[in-house]
Parts: sequence; C-alpha cells; structure tokens
Amino acid sequence: MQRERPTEFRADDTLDIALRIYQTPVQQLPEDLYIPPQAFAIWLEQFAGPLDFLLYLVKKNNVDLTQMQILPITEQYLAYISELDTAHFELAGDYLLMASTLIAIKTELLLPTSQMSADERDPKAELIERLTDYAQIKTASQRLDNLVRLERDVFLAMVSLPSTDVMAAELPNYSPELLINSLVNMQLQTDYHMHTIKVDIVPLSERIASISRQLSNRGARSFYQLLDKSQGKVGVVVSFVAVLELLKRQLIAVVNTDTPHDSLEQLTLEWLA
Amino acid sequence: MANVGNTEEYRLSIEKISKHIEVLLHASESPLTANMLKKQLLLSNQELELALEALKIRLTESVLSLHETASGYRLQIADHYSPLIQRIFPQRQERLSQALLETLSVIAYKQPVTRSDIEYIRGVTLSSNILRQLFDKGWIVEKGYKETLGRPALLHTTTQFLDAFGLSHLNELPPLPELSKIRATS
Amino acid sequence: MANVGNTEEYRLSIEKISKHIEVLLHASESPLTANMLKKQLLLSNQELELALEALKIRLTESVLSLHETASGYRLQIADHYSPLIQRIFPQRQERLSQALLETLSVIAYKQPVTRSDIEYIRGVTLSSNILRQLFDKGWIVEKGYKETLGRPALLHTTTQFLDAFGLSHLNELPPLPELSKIRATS
Repeated sequence: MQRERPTEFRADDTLDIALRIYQTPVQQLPEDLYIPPQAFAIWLEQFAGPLDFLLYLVKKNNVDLTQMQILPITEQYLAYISELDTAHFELAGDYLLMASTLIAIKTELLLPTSQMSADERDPKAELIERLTDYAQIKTASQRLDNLVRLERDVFLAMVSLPSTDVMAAELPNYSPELLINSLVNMQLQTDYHMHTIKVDIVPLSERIASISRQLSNRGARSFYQLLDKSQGKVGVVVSFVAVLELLKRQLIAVVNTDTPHDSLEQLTLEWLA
Repeated sequence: MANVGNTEEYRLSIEKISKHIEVLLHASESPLTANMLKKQLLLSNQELELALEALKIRLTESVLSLHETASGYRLQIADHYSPLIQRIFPQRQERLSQALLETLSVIAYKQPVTRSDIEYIRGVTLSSNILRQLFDKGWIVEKGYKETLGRPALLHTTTQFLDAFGLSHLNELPPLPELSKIRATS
Repeated sequence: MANVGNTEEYRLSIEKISKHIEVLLHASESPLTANMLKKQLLLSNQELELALEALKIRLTESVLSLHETASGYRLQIADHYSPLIQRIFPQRQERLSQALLETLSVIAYKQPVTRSDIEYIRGVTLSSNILRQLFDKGWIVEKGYKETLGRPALLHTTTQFLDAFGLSHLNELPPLPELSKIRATS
C-alpha cells in the first residue's frame, strides 16, 4: 500500500524547480550574479545536469515552456557556459554537449528562411519536449522521495539467531581463500559505466584528506600553501571543491586576516574539528 | 466439555503456529510470502489466516508491527518509534541523491529502459556509481536486451524496490505529473 | 493515595523505558552496552536495571530473549527455536553473501576501520544487516574510536573470526594481491 510521509515538504501538483546549493533550497539568486569560473564549475555540479540547469533558467525568467523564446535562454546558457575555461572541461562535458545543441538551434533560428523538410524535426520543439519530459521525471522523483521509505522513515527489526553454541554444531569452517577471492572479485566487478571513461586525475577524496591533514597538523595555512603544485590547474579546482566540502562539514573555517584577501590564493583556512 | 477442550486446544495450536511464523519472519533475510509459510509449516489457508491474526494481536502490545509488502510479510519496528531510531542511529537514515532518485524514477516509470534512455531523458552521462548503488540495493535488474545496435541490456525495477518504498504494485507509484500541467505551470 | 498514584506513574515510566530499550536493541547493528543505553536514554543505574527487568519479563511470553554478551545486550531468537530455523533455512548458517565477505575482508585486512572506511573502499553504502550479522557471528567487535568528527567506532576482527577461518593469527591471512596486478590481468 502506498503511503506518503506526513512531512511538511510534500511536492504539490505545481512544478517545483527550486535551486538547491548543498541540499539547501535557495529561493532566489541575486539578479546580476557574478560567479567566478572556478566557483561556477562547482555551482553547476549542484544541478542534476544541463537540463536541470536549463529548467532553472526558464523558471528564473518566469517563462511558459510552450511560449518559451529559445533565443534569450540559449544566450544566457551560453554566457554561463563560456565562463568555464578549458581547465573545467572534465567537469562540464554534458553541459558543453547541451551548449552545442543550443548553438545549433540558435543558428537555425537566425537563418533568414529556415525551410524545414517534413522528416526533419524542429530542434526547438524537440528541446522543449526534452525539457518537459525531464521536468516530469524530476517531479516524479520528488514524489517518489516523499513516499514512506524503508531505512529512512521505517526500520526493519533486527534480531540475532539463537546462541551460536546451539546452532554451532553444523557451523562449517570457512577457507581464508574466500576472503581474498571476495576482495579480488570486488576489484574485478563489472563496471556498469559503459559509455565514457572519466579519469579522476586528482581524486577529490585525496585532496580532502590531504588538506585536512595539513590543517590539523600545522594550523592555519593559505589556500596557496595547501595546493599540490604538481597537480596543475585541475589540482586548484579540485582543492577548491575540497575546501568547500570541508567548510560545509564545518571541519575548517576561513581565518579573518587584516589584509583583504581578494584573491583565492591568499584565502587563509584553519582547522576547527 | 470435549468441545470446549478441543476449541481450547485449537486456540493453543494456532497460538503456537503464530509463534513459529514470528520466528521465521525474524530469522529470514527477506520477506516471506503466504505460500512459503503455508508450505514450510504445512498450514491450511484458514490456519495461516488465524495465526497471522493472532500474531497481529500479540504485536499490538509490542514495539513491532507486521507488514505485508510486495514480496511478502516482514516485521518492522512500529512507526511511532522512528524518530527515536533516527535520533540515536542517524547512520541508519539513508539519504538518496537527486541524481539517484531521478535515475530510479526513469527506470520505475518508463521501464524497461536502457542506459542511454536514462541519459537522454536526464541529459547527463550516467555515473557508474549510481547504477552500482541501485544494483547493490537490489532495486533494479537487467532483464532482456533491446534489439538495436549493441543489444543494450534493459533495466527493470524489482519487488525489493517496491518493498523499500512501501508499494505493493507498480501501479501504486505516485502518478506522473501530466505534461500539459507542466507546460502551463512551469 | 498520592503515593500509589506516583508508584503507578513510575511503573508506567519504567515500562516505557523498557520499550525504548527494546526498540534500540532491534535497531542497533551492534550489541548495546549498559553505558550506551544509559547515555542515550538518560537513565540512572536504577532505572536501567528496572527497565531491563521489565523487558525480560515481557520477553518470557515472546519468541525472543535478552542476551547479555561481553560486548553488550542483544535480542535473539529463543534457543529452542533453533531446530525450526535450521529445518527451514538450512543455508543461513553456511552461505556467506558476497557483500558480507567483502565487508569482512575489508575489516580483516585494513583493521581498524570505521564504517565509512568500508563504504569508501567498497564504493557502496553498508547495510545495517551485514554489520549486524558479523557482530552476531562474533567475528567483529567495536574497540576504540577514530579521532575525527563524530568519533566513529573502530572495527576489528576477533579470535572467533580466526577460528572460523582456521587461522591462528592475522598474519596467516592470504597475502593481499596488488591491485595493479589484478587490474592488469583482468
């Protein structure tokens, strides 16, 4: 039987396209928001993808999807995307793909008389359809999340089997090979990811660990000091994400220094935990 | 007199069966179906029904409750104790990311789907970690292939998925919002 | 008269505490110590003692029993039901799931580890049920805390684990193959 959680945040029938940054819904962004490129890449990651981001732009401009003027939205999207420099390509592949689609549509619309042949689909209509389909799934996923869920809202009762000495009579001995095989299997497990290969040149977890270590051992350090210079541009971006993550977890804090730190590199951080 | 004796005996035997059912539900790693219980404990329909009734009555006094899910009966901690558990064992409270929920929704509502169907609808490359998590939870399975180039595997949700979300059938999923409404209100 | 009223109230509050203890025992992955129960439920020694007594009395009528082990209290199915369980789930004793083995291996080779270490290495969230099974078998224990946020408990394997796998010392575990080698040959 389907039950809904008696929660305050039920999804209502109207579409809710709230922007969330680090799980916190943000009702409105300032009108002329300037987002520095590095931060922008991180900001993009708060969306579930380029369609989610497009929906946000549509919502922000208060546009009816059916009446949607594709051009202004496209230009806004492209303007945001152009903020990404080459160092962030790996963070934004899907966004760039969408950008190319939008450019194609834009070109189409700018052509003086675009004669569409019967079997060719109107790219604008197609995009609107995709956006609508995505919005539908997004709302559905929120409704799914509102259902009473096992291991979040209700819990299985766990009990132990009767005493081991009672059950033990036929308890077999296990071969230690079982253990090592399971670890090997774990490594060999089929990767379900078949389409693209994404190599983490600088693993985020490694940066988080290293920055935590440095700050907890040596006290306050500047962002520049925390960098591993051998990791290059990508290292800077990943380190920045790591710092944001640690700030979010309230493990570190920004030190107020007298000198105004207008550059990221002078940002001084300290260990809190 | 003999009659009263028999009735009492019958009541006792039902009580005993209901205890056996309780033990099996506790010992089992997954929910147990009515058929499984009847077969294993050699019960008639009526006995099973009466025993389950007796179990439910016994549980009203306890901290547990009997639930019937898509894949059978299971014992869970009574709902009103959830806040206590959430407070003391926060690690048991599982949050699902938006990306995972969206992927799961595409599979649940549009099944069977391939990976690229999901990628097309969501507009993003599907991360291996999300599918891995869904497989690991037993919420989705691969079943059959789409007869296109590369014969990609088709993904379906499982009864474990239904169990986890308290549904007894896919048709109990919350309705998909109508496209016309989305168009008008967005 | 006032006295009687208070006593009745006190009895009710002890009954309520004992139900909360029962809930926590059902929800906990590891056995719960007296200290843990006192701390989490803000109990005095006397309240804990009386509540455990009340719980034991309530359980005499049930299929479960309260068990005190070296590492704390846990609820388990009464011993006399073990033939029933063995008859119906003969495989429950022998079959170790892949997920359980992986978790156990990570603990065995990387100990001491926290729950999140295991999740990080395996790349999936750890189900409470698996940890519970490992604690039940007496193969792992919590000992000490990692000095990070939340002070998560550290998990170690036990001598019972060594016994079950026919080892006399941890250094007899098969050597860990180098991951790079595995990848290269796969």
